[in-house]
Amino acid sequence: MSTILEVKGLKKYFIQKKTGFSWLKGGKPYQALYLRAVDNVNFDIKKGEALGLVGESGCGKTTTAKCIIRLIDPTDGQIIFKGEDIASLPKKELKRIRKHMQYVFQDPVGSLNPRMNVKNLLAEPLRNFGILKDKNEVEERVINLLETVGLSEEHMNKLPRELSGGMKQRVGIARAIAANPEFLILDEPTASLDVSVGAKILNELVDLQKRLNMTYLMIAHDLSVIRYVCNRVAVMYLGQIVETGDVEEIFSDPLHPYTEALLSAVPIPDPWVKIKRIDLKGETPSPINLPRGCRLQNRCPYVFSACTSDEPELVEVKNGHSVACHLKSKS
Amino acid sequence: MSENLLLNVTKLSTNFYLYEGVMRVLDEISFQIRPREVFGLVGESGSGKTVASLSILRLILPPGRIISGEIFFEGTDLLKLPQKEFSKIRGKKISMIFQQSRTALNPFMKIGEQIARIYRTHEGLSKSEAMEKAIESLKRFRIPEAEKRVESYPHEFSLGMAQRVMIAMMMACNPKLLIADEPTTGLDVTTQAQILDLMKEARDKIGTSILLITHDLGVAAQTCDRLAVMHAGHIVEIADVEVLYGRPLHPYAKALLNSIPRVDKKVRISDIPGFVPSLLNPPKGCRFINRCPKVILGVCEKAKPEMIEIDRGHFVMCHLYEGK
Amino acid sequence: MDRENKTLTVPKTKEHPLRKTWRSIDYSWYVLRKNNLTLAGFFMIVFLLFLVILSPVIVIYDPYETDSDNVLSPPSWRHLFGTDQWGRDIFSRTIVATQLDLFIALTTVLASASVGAIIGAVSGYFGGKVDLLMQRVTDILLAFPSLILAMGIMAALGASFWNLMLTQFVIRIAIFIRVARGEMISQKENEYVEAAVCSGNSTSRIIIRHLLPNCITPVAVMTTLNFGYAILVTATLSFIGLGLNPPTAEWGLMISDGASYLVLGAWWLSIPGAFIVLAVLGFNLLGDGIRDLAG
Amino acid sequence: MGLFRYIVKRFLLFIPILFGITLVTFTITYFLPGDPAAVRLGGSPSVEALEEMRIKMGLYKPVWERYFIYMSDLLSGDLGKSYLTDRPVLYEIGDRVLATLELSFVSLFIIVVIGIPLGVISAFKKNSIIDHVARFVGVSGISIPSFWLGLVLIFLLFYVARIFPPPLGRLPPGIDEPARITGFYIVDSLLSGDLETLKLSLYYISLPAITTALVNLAPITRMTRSAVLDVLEKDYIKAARAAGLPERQIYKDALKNALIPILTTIGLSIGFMISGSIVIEKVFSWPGIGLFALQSIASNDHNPIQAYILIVGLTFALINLLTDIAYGFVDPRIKYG
Repeated sequence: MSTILEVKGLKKYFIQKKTGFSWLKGGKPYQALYLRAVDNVNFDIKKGEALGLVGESGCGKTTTAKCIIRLIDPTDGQIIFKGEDIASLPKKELKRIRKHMQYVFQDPVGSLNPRMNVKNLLAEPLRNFGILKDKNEVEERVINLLETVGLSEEHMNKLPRELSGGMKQRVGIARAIAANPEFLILDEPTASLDVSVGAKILNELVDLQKRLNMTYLMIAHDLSVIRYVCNRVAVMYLGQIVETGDVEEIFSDPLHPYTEALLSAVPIPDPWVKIKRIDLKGETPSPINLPRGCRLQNRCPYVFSACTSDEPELVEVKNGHSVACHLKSKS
Repeated sequence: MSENLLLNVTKLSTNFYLYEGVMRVLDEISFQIRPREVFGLVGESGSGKTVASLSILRLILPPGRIISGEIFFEGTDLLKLPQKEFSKIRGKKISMIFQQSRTALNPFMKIGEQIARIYRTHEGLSKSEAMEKAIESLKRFRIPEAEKRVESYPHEFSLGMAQRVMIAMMMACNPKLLIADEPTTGLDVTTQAQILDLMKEARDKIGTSILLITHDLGVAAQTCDRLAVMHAGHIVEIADVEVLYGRPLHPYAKALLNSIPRVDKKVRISDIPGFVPSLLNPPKGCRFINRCPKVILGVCEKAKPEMIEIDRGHFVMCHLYEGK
Repeated sequence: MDRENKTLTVPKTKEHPLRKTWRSIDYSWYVLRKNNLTLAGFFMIVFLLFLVILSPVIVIYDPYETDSDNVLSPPSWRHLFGTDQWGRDIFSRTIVATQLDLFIALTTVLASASVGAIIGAVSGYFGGKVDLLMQRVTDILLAFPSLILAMGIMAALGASFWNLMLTQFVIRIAIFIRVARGEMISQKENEYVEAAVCSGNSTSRIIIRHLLPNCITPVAVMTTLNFGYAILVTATLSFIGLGLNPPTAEWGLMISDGASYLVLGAWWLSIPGAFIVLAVLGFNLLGDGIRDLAG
Repeated sequence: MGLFRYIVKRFLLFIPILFGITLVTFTITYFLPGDPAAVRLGGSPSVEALEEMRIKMGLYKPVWERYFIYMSDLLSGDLGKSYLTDRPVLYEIGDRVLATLELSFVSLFIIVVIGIPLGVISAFKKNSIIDHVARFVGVSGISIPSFWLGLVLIFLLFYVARIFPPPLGRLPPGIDEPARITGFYIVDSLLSGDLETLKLSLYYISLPAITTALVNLAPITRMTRSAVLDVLEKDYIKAARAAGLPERQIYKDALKNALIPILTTIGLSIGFMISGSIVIEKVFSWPGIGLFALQSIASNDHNPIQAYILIVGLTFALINLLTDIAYGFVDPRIKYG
């Protein structure tokens, strides 16, 4: 299998200006604070694979994804998509890339223009990417797309507010696959849906991937969703990937203390299975004031001297299973 | 059995009167909560879970109205109580925590004061006594540096911490019943686990019964003792949590349990076809009829099924089981 | 997955587009009806527009023709609302004034709304230095109560029809810029904009096809609420001598004329005043209704 | 520290607005019709005299220089001279501003005493008869032109019913004004124990004040209503009910949290009353700054017009600044944010 996407040293720092009165004493007029949303992220995705990116809110998953499709310009790093570094591509050329790479948004309400009907929403990528021009052809393809995601012709003239949440999300997926992209970024596609509706979307995503041979980067905070759709997973904490590997491997044998804690906190819909919880104390620190060394040091139950001085690097410990932890990478 | 009940809701119906018509959000629901138990009310959005909880506390605002039913709490019918008497029960014997605790706390008031005035209202304590109790209750729910934090405003807390403050506030008077409406939705899993632990701890130490409203079947499985499944304004099945997950009877409950992916093992999931019916014009008979794989033609569309007890404590509302 | 199920569950109701339009009209009508005040406002405006349309038929006297034998006469069958100090027919003058005042209010408010909305939307979308400058300009314009600003500009330019039009335009453009800018900034944050970027739309297309239609609502509400205020400003300026010049048939001027003969009775000022109240109240009630509908 | 920073920031943002206000007033005066030199000389002066006066007044200097002179005069408190009365504008305005303020304060008092309770009741008893009446009165109030209302009230209550006094200013002709202490007749007559004058001044201020109040009642009532309603729909009110707090306490909370928007509206009302006074003063011959401005416009007297617009603009801007700062004190999210 060939690699379709390779992310190398991706960084995104947001600058927050803090104005104060220090300039009265001859200081700078403002102090620049760096919010390190994504800090040196590396991973790759092979063609036909589904990689899951998990982590808690504010860990930088969505920022990473939006950097990849260049909705956000990265601060540093390389994003090699089909052999071409798109991290510093000028804005004009991005249209060419986006024909092959699409994004499904988390919020089906906010991501569909409330004043455009389904037909126009789906026709946009077809026309803009120059796939179809003829009015009848576009309409035919729109119907075809709607059927692919389990909707039908009658939804074509509806406005988003006339559709249920699940239907809206399916329109979002239909729009993303309209131009036949090879690579799809799914940003929490089921987070805002009811379980029974979410199940349908998940099944359709699995189905689509097989049928159209697509590659997925799927973001989720719900680990069970990742387990259902993905074959590889990367766990993020405070802007960094702390563990990555095959889904089965990581879910059955997590190495990083954070992964362990995260997995143990997921409630299992089965009253007989009781998992022993590994509790992380305290709260996630702010990504503005990060400690030196490991970013989990103030919450980790296994913390030792090396953790406070050096930042652990992502090291492969088993076949394809890498972890960024002083404790595990040494042993 | 009835002497052993804390809350007995019978045939509670709540309607919303809208332009489009009358929305029958709760249609004669009945359930019981025993002392010291965590009772779960699960269902998808639009099933009427939140309206059920707000109805118990009589917090339904127009255009909604409770139209019939009885809610017995420790022997008195809450729906017949005069407003003034009822205020004395709210917050003291029954209280409620909300999904978005940061918006459920008054943004202009220090949290210490917000908790303290509950003590002043219900226990008639003086200002300083109430403040001391407020600090104590924050400590009880593990808010670090409680003495300092009473001076903080709600926006200075993280979501998880704000939820703890809310719990501390609503548990201030050690109520007999705590209604928790999606208390962990929107929180991260690790925070969610901590909050759920706190609530269970409150039940164990203080003996508070909890009515937990959730859409998350994982949370329900790990937290509740008994469970009621709601669909389109009906409670379709009530059972002990092990029984319900082990042997669900109602086709909706079965389908719902089949639709959740699991983190501990790979399972095949399937969805429930169709949609929750509109409550404006619900089907006359069973409200699951359009989605049910086991419809008995000639029966299901005609009459609303009765709630029947299949086993001890296992109730189901489905024509399939009638006469068994 | 069983696809058979789907056809069973999704009800096949293909709605005729006309029916859909009818449904939205029906809903607007319902909102109007539910709120009696809005309905009242609606009828007030309809009534005035009706008078304006009928004016060629009902204005039988030349509003500027004086009649020295018949001054300050109270209402009679010959002169429905009586005559003024020059013997001019007040009924005819009031109807002509209705045309004039409504015309000034509608055109100037619509002009400042459309120009302001576009400036505000563009400046809100792009931000940067031009936006900063725009903000300061609106700040300054909004630093004055609009009546005082209008008075100042009219004093500087002199009372005349076109100066009044210009003044009306200038005093409320800032508020439209601000509303449109604020709406654009909040709409810009919506994910549908990012989605539109992903769908390969150009920036100009995103602004025109995606953002502007979504910014219209608050501007539209603001527009209706401003019609009434514009009428008040015209009348007030004319009353204090800084709007239109006599002998123009205009409500404010007619009141000012009538005020001089208050000792003899209130007829000559109550009729035009009642018309002002009718028009302004009508627009305000309607605007409130539209705001409820939009919100 | 947070609050201090917030206030300083507000003040810094205020400076360009002040600058802008002077720019606007200067521009308006620049375009005013009439030759200031001719007005100043009066009569029919010779061409040479006019030319000399124009040079003396600096009318031939470039625009930016004239603006600079205007600004430096302004900063030293010099608003120029009224050529009509040949006195400094500052004195002329000083003589009249208190009349305007007295009228505004009395009206404000009526508005606050009636409008806010009306809005609160209207919100608490939403959709009740009181609410409908209050809303209708509210929307009518902003739909009636103040000058017309004043004239109608004069006609009905003075000419017909003879209840209220004629629209002839602050006191009937022939009555001496009370010994000047504060400049407010009501206060001065009270302080000097002149009960007769007190009665008369209250009598004479009543009708203009009622007219102003009626017109300005609407925004306050509406804003109070919507602010209180807004708070009442918040989750924390529901939570407070769930916690069993008595209704009285809940209403108190709602009022407290609705205070800021109400305060803002009061501030705005003061601004509107001062600007609306130009019309009311004309109708009631009230000797305030509005009437003075109108007289100056009629006689092309530039400096007083300029000063009037400047003063109203400054007052308006200052009120906005003060309400902004009030927000900072009341809302903890601003203080620490």
